[in-house]
Amino acid sequence: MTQFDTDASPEALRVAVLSWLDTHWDSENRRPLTQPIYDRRHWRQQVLEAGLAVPSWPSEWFGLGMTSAQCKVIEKAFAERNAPGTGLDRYHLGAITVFKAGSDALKREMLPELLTGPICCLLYSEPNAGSDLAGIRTRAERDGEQYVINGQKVWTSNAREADYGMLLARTDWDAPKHRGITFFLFPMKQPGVEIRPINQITGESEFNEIFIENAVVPERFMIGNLNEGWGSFQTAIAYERLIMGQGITGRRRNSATRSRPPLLELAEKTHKLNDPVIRQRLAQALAYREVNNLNNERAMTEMMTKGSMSLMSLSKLAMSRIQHGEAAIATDLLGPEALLDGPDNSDAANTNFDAAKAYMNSIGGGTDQIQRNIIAEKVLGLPKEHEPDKGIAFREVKSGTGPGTTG
Amino acid sequence: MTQFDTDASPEALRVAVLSWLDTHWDSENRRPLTQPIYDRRHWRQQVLEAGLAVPSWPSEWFGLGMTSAQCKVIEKAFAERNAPGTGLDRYHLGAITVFKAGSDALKREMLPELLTGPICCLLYSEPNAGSDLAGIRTRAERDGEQYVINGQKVWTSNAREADYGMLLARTDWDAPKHRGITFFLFPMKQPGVEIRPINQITGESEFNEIFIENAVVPERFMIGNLNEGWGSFQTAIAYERLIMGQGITGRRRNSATRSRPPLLELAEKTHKLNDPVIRQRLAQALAYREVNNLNNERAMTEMMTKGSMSLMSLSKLAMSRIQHGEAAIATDLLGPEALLDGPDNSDAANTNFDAAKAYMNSIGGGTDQIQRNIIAEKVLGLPKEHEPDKGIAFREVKSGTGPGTTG
Amino acid sequence: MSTIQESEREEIREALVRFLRAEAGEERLREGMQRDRGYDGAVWRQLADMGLLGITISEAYGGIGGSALDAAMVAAELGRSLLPVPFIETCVIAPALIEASDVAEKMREVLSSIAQGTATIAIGGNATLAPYRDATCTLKVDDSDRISGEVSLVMHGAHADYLLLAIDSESQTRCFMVSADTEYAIEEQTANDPALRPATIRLNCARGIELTGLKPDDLERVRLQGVATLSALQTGAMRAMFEITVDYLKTRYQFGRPIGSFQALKHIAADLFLEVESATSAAHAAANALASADSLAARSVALAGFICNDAFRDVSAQAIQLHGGIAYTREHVAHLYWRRARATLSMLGDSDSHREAYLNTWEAAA
Amino acid sequence: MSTIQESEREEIREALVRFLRAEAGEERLREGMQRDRGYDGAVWRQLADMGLLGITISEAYGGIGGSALDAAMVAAELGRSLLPVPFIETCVIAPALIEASDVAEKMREVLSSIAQGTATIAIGGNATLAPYRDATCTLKVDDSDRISGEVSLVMHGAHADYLLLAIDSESQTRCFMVSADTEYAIEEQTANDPALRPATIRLNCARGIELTGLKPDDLERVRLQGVATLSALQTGAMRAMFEITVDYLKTRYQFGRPIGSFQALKHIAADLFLEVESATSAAHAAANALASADSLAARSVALAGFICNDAFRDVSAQAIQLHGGIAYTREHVAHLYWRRARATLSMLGDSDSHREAYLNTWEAAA
Repeated sequence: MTQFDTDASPEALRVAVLSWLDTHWDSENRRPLTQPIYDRRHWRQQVLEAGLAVPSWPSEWFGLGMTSAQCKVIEKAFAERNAPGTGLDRYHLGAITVFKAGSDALKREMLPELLTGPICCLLYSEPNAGSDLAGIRTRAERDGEQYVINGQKVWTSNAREADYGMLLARTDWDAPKHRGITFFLFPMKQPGVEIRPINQITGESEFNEIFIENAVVPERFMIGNLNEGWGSFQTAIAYERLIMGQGITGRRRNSATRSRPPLLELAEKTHKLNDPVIRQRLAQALAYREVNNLNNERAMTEMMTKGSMSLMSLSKLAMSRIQHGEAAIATDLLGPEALLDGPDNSDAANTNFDAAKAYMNSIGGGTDQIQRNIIAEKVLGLPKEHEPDKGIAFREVKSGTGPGTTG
Repeated sequence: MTQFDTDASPEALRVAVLSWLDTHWDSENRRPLTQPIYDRRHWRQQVLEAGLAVPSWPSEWFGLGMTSAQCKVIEKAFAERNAPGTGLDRYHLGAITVFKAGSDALKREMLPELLTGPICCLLYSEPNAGSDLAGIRTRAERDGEQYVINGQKVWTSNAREADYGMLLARTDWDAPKHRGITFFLFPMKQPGVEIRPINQITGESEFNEIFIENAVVPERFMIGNLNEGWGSFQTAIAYERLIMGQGITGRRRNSATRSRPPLLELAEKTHKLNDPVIRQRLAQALAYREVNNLNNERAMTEMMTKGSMSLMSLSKLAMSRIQHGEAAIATDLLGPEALLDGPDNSDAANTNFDAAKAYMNSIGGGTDQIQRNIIAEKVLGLPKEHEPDKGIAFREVKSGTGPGTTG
Repeated sequence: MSTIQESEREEIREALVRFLRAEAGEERLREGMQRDRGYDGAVWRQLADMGLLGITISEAYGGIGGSALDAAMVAAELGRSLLPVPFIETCVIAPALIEASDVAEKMREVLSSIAQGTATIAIGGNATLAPYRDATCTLKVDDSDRISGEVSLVMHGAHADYLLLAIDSESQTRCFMVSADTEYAIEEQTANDPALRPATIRLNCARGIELTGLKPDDLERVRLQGVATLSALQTGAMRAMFEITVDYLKTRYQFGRPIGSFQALKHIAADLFLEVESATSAAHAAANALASADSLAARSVALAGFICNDAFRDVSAQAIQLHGGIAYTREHVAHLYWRRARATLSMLGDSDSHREAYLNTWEAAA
Repeated sequence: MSTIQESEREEIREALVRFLRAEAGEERLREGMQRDRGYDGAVWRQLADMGLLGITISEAYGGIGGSALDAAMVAAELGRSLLPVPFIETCVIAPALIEASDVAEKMREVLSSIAQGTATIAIGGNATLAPYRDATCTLKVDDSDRISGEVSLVMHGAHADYLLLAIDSESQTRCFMVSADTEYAIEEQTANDPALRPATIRLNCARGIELTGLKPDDLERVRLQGVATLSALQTGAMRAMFEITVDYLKTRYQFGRPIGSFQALKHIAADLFLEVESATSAAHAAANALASADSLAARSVALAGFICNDAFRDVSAQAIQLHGGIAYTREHVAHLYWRRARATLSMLGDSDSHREAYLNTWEAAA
């Protein structure tokens, strides 16, 4: 059926992929051979038709049924030719979620679209649903064959570029909080969707607030079943974590653990490399980074060999002490100069940026406190606390700003 | 009625007390004038009869109705003559509790006895009631005009010397945990009371375990009402805290904050006083001690002037970081020598003792964790957590070893 | 000792609190940060009207003759409000130095302008009493007492009426008052706490009035007064940030309960409370030691120096963490405290150097 | 590289775990601590029967030719059990030194006695590879190669069959094997971890067999093997203490709930878990670097040196705190781990010196 044989040897597969690329891709000019310039949608369409966009998926769903090892061979071949477009089964969160949790009809309708063009953003967090993500108050109300959406989302990146948002909305206020949520593929380009960038303390504005007022989503864009969105969402999140896990190996391979670390250079530049107190702190900081790399290596090995995820959970927590700790040392190294900022003062600007950005790790994607809960409960098996919002109608859950119905 | 006038000037009071002492006490030989050697009960009897044992108590209850300032005058006069026996209204926890919470009959019967002879020990904690002191399982069952006691107590000091124990025992297993407890003045010298010293990690044995099997206490030795012992106990504890608070001023006055601290001497002796890393740690350790002294001074001032206890709560928590921190530095200063112990190696022995003893502060009398809860809830006003044992029959409370009835 | 009684000080404080609440709330603060000076000059003049800018200046020179305790009280409230005014430089360090010199009479008008709020002073240099003394400083005094060279991180340097340059050269510290009328170049610097408006000043054979007759003891005492006042400012700021945080813990709900009911957050709050109270005690002891001319004042000030530096740093850092995402935005006030904390870390000596000084005083003990 | 495959190593480990569980549980451990040696000699002989005492000794000398990874595996399990046997000295440092010397043939019998469990070695001296090298050491070698002087904190010094004395003199390190038949004075020392049985040894013109031909590189490699093995021992011990603690958090109830459901205790446990896993990773990397003769082995070992020192110290200290009163008694096992942690803190270099060494390797990086 396809030109790529799942029974072929890795080398044969590599040759097949390279040969396909050589007939479709101009690796020197980084464009499809049939096109004067690179057009993303056009190229993705070609890759998709060849089954190479999502090679691990079955052939009836746009893929080739390849193993994870075979997918790596394909990725390497693409990399050899500087060609983009494969591995969407690992990176395209929106498509993966629809593939894993969507109905066959939705998959048929939307996967070709998602895999070739649109960017998807995540509409999860809300001002009152941060650590407690399932506490969302954005409401979806049925109106004929569509749902009307009202509410506010926050911490959404790529919102302006996105064609679709993976939206969590509450559809049943009388069910307990996890059981009244529905997951939608929400069209972003419509009236009633207002996007406001968030001014972050780093000076960046990578995230946005999204105000949704009487916007609509067709019922057929529901991912999974009504009120079962939390389960579908977990599927999405599991993939996100896997991607982060794979990110870890990537980082490990790229991190030049044998060359001189920037913090040491800064100590030298600020003439403090001979200060014994600084030396102890530097050593400890470098050590935290090195043991985290070592932990990540063990985590990958354990995941591969024993399927154990327990070490995986440590890296995010460890990164907090690494990032906050390194920024603190750099601040002390700079001394008065740390007051400065801006392009004329790059050491100070970098240090202040890093000091602020460290909160992205210790707060974003689950605070350190939430992360410690997860380690204690999921890995160490310590018992959960009492959950006052468990098993009661969401509209009865205390929110600090009145009952749920006002949200 | 007495020779000590509550309306007298401080100086007149001092003179009166000194004059009484000079006719009753041989300050040079530290004995009553009427006795060849010091006999505690005999002397205390004399002090009690003069009203000077508990001068703040009213005259109908063995005291003189003196103010706290006048009591200090009396204490100073006793100190001038090296005479013991006053201030039992500040230090004798057993007598204070009976005075504050006991019935008139009990007070009449037992206060003269308690104030002249017996030592009282505290029978509060149990193996399964440590941080959760109200979770006691020692049972008191009525049998005619007495109660039969069965259970186990722990962390009792002076148990062997004590004639009476201030006993918390459960008298109603169907009431919520705080409401089924009765407080007794329990005679220690009887069959069925077995005392076993606890071997502590410091090498000391100041505490004991008490095994109580079918021992008895007369009903009239109940302190306060049946099942209302928790309230009476709180009275006792409030006094204990006040005594500790007064201990703070004492310590402050005695601590020679202007002379060279022992840790600095040890650094010099181990030739590490010039190590810049050690110097920073030393400075921080000395600082923790100094700010704690300063906090305690402010705490006393705030208690006196505003009645505020909020700073009072900090000292115990602060002492943990002081004691553990100093022991850690001393350990590092000694290096290999810290492995040693015993009288031949006094620096090592002291350091290892201090390192172990620091747990007495961070665990004993409420762990650091309990102390932080108290600060957060009582001082900062942060909300309490869910309490699963609140309002339910104690026999239904989960104990990890089966329901309460087996305890 | 102060000419101001404790009860008077409390009255002044209450008036100042009322004023700052009304005139320097967060909105006014942010609006002021957009102005040239980084704050609203009207607020500065009103502080003068309340008599607070001359708080440490002798009555003879138009002030009210307060002590380090009084300066600390004002600084703590200014710190709480985050107002980026040059109080420590203009109202504590400069007047103390001028009064200790033998040209105080000659500078009578400057002192009274300070008290009246019509003159602000920016301080630069590499002498120990100068803010950010470890920043770039190439100032030199030639044989004709003319000053040349460059000094950076001079807070509010572009808008000051006088520069106070405190220059260590060889074994001697020399201090000059340079009027803003003098010709010198100013380059404002981009800062992480931009409200402080640091600037690089370049002088070429500039003339100033030298504060002659200053003995090493005078210079050291003025330095201690600067550090003690900064410590007080830090305690006010950290306490405000702490209170905002505790309040948030009580009102923010997640998982159907106030987040302040979570034990881990309670314990962080309890530990921070210990930091805040310890810093308050240390700062008070430092000011008190200076006010009563305690022979161990240097120890108390060194103690306050690092305890307050570190506590402000830790409280403001944890405040962001405890707030979560909301404090990662510029709209929330937390990052303003956090930036101020970072700015003060090396303003008048970093914590390591204060610890070293503190230990030195113990080594000298009998 | 090791002659032992990873799967074999796992089999050996499982057998060792079964053995230690049966023969070195807490009761047997405490009983052994009452004996002269601090442990039951029968257990040592049984370890020999399992082939574990010759684990790093070449097959040619009666061992099984394992690598640093194998020694680490054994040490981790011994650490877990707290058995105070002289494994690192007798089975790692001494044989490595003997084999590196040019008198290995002559010492063939000693090596085989070690493997057979019939000889234990105690090590003293001021050379970097000697345990507690910073303790008192006045050992000197005279022109006739006779050793005089005193060395303290020689673990198990009173019952060893040989003393290995590693003496730094001038620019040279000299190592001697002194038989217990030799005349020297022994004074046992009171210790905070008494099972280690430290002793002071006094020699007066004693003779020994010198381990000649040792190059500085050899000495350094043996030191690294000692540190890596100690790190592994620490990881085993800390993990055992951590597991006991987590188990207690699950089974101890207060306030009607398991104390492990309290968030503050959960968070301490999570942080300790990070320590334990980080130490495990570091110790493994160190052993692996030595086993594969990695050029950066010194960095890996220095890293393991302080990460494991500190983690064992912190885990055992927090274990007592998390247990509360029960662990304040000698009947509870926690204080035994805590004492061992304190004993290992300066056994083969303290954390500060390992950190310094670690940073040095980074400075040397390109």
